[in-house]
Amino acid sequence: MTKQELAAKIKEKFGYDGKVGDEVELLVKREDYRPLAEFLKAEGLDYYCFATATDRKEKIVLTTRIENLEKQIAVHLSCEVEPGGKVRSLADLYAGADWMEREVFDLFGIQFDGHPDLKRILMPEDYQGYPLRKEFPLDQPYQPYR
Amino acid sequence: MTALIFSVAILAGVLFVVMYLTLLERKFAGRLQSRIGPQRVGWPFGYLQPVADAVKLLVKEDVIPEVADRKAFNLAPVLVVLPVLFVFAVIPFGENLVLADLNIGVLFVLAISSITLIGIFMAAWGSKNKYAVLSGMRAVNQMISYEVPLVISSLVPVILAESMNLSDIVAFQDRAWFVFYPVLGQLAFIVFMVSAMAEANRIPFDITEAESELVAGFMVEYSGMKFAFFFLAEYAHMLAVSFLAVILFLGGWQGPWLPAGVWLALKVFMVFMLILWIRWSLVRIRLDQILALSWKVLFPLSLLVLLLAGIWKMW
Amino acid sequence: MAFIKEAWDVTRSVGQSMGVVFKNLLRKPTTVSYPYVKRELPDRQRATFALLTNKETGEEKCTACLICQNICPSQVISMVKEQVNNRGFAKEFTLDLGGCIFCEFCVQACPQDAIVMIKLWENSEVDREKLKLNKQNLLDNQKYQPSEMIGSKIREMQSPPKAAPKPAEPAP
Amino acid sequence: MTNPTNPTADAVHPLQTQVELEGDTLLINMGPQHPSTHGVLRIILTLKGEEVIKAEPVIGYLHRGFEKLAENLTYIQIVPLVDRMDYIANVTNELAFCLAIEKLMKVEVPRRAAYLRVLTSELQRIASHLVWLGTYGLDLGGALGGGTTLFMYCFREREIILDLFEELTGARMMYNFNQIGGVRYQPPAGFGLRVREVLKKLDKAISEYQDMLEDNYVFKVRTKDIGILTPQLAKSAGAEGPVLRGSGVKFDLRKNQPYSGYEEFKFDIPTGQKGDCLDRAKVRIAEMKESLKIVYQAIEGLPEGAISSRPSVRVAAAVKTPEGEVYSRIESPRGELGVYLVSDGSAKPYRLKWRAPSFSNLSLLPQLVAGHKVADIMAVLGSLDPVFGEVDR
Repeated sequence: MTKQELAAKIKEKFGYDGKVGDEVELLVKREDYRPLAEFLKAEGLDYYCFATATDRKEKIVLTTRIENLEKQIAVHLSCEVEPGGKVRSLADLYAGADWMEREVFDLFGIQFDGHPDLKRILMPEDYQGYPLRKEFPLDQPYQPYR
Repeated sequence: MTALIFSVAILAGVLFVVMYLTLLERKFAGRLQSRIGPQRVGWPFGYLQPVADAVKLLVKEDVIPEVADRKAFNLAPVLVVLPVLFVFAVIPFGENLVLADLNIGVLFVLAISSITLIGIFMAAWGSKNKYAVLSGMRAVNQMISYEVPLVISSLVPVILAESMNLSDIVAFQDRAWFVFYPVLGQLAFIVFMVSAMAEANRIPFDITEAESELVAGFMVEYSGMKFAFFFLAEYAHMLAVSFLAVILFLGGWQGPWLPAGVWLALKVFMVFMLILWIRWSLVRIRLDQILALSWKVLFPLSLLVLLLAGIWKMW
Repeated sequence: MAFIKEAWDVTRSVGQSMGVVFKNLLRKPTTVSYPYVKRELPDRQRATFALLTNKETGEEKCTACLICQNICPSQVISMVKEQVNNRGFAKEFTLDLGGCIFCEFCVQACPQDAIVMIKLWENSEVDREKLKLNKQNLLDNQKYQPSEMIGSKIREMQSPPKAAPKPAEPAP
Repeated sequence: MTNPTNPTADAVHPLQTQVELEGDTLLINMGPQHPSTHGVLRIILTLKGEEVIKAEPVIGYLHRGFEKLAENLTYIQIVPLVDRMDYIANVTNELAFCLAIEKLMKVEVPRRAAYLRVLTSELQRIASHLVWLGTYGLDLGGALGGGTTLFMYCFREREIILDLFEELTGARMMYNFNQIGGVRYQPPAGFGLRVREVLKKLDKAISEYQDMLEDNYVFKVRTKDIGILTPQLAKSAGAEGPVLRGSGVKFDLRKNQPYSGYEEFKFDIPTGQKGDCLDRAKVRIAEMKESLKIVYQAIEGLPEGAISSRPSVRVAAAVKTPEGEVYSRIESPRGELGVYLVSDGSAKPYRLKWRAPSFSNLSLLPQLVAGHKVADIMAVLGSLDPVFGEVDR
């Protein structure tokens, strides 16, 4: 089973055509994010690499990379979420998702419902604001040390 | 009158020797680990290092945590140090060079040395610190379970020499040291050494003040003079153990060519270095493994050794 | 029987690790007593900085072209430029050693080879202000032995292959 | 328990209020300042006597906001910053970052630079595993005992490697050795001879550690069958590197997805069977031996020629990457170190995600430690070998 076959299977099952480069890149709607993840896990992609988000000003793109180590197949599953939106969590599918999604929540503010205990992981618990958002102000011009 | 002077001499001697034992250990450990060891104070060999340590500990502020139970907290170090010093009262340093020639010498030593356990637990419970309490529990577990093999294995010389008096035991060994008895001697010596090391909380049994888990065990809240007491107690306990090992198994001051005193010093030095050498080359084992070792291995072994001693005596 | 085997395994491994430790007892210790015995430094040592002066003409090499100020990742170099006859001079040149991450970009980027790293690494200070080396400190640092890596040497080392691949140093 | 001499003692101390001592469980706080948590990690432990019921690691004490910082620096200026992430294996961080940008810009790296990169990252792997071995001895043996002896030996060996790096780059830890398009320094004259000398010494030293540790009964008792990690849990948590290979999964980026000329080197991948601390330890020690082989092959076959395919950098914004996304990863001593780069065509990255292996390895700690004794927490934590510069970014 190679990348192309997987992309074809996803196309006829979900209707998204993934761009096959080094990895299969899929941009899906939010409600398909969870079913697709379950489908990929059934397909044998059991290695959870990482989850991160990119702030595209008006919406945040959440990207998760899931792989199968033996067959060298990797999928970049990304979906668009408006700032502060809610996404179904993958924490019960993959053990690694727990901390990664807490970090995305901590730095971007995306809510994950169904997550065991969603609280900040890197910043202090009572920190206001989400640092990695583009509009998060750098309070003064970048001076690391004076 | 002479007893008073003699006892003051012993006390001063022990304190002085213990101070320089710390230096010996740090230099020896340094060389084992291919580094030089303390040398900055007292330039070539760092011989002023113990003095520097003592002054530092004396000058340091003696902090008593507000939450602590003051009476237990203050009394604990005393209860840890004194028993160990009492042990030296009974040890014969020479032909009749002994402060108190008790005819129940071995029993006295074993009884006194188990009081340190009460002191340690008082320190742990008194400082009301979760780490200290955890380590206090461990200390109780370990020291009680190693008391039994220690007592039984130190009974062997008593049986062989038919007397509990330490000088008689040494006198009896002039022909052959107990350690050279065929199977009996070596086994008893090993059991005695292992359980004595566990008693003195030394690697690989130093589970009570395990830095990686419990920071500093029951000593965590102590500083200044009280901490110096614990430090002193540990080394004095090791010294007492090496003296005991020498007297019970290695024939005290008996020895062919050299004079008595030199033989005693040499043997104690060798046993002490053996303890250090083991300390700096082994990794610590877990509490449940320590207890398992004591009950499943050392205890049956010491019973076997007792049996052998009986047979040896009868035959 | 398993008990005997296990006991033998214990004694063998205890003896083995004590043997390894004893072997090291005989070897010479690797540590040296620092203040009296100094470690000799390799000739590319990256420690603190010095501003060089041209040996023949005796004036500073630095023409305040601000290249090093721009490339520095943590922006620790700041200078005031003044124009004297036809050449620029740095009236003030402060390098904040406290913020510097010793990445050697400034030495690599300086076209005049004016700034160089020197082999003095005992430059810890009690007061942070002294860490802000001003121009005079940097000029005084010239008395120390500079590191072999001056700007032009790094650039020549990194010249890409298409520029007449001249033979690099003899392979080791 | 009124205490006449100290009336305030029996007033409930604020510290004690949040202690739930219900029944026999004890809530203990193995705080950020703890001698053997490999950096700043706080574990909230619920103990039942010696038994650990629940361990909840709390991280973020060393969070320096690297990803926000990187969005304000140009690509060239990020390279020295990246050394500070996994401060025990520095050169592999730079390599991961430079490879990501070279992959995005399709820049070719001369063979000599590729070989030098392999040489330095393998030496760095040995140095990093030596630090792991030394601190693992400390975790098991305590600061005043056999553990320290092992620690001193490992650091004595590591000094020789650091001296090599100091000759090559001038710095001992923060090298700034790689740059986009190649490396920044040619090796000095006679560098190859000294590398071969160091390899011989290291080979002898590593076999000495194997006697002292691998089949040592006391070490085995502390690490056998402790913190068993099943391959399924390892994969689903995204663990990798020696932690993954310890559980028997044969996956090493240097073999499966070779980068920077690794396909030209002959070496094999050690894997464990059971996935307990002992297997992870054996895998790391065997990996050190393999790295020695790679370094030897790298120094033997070091090709001639230039070391960088781009002219030396003079201006901060010299490197501009085309629009697009890239994910490139390398095999750092702790596992798969990935750089997910989103660039908008300017000289500064739009979004840089640093996929740290220690972050995923550490997330396994609660599952591995539950049910073990207090002393085993240190054994398991040491076998996961987290570095907190990388976990907290």
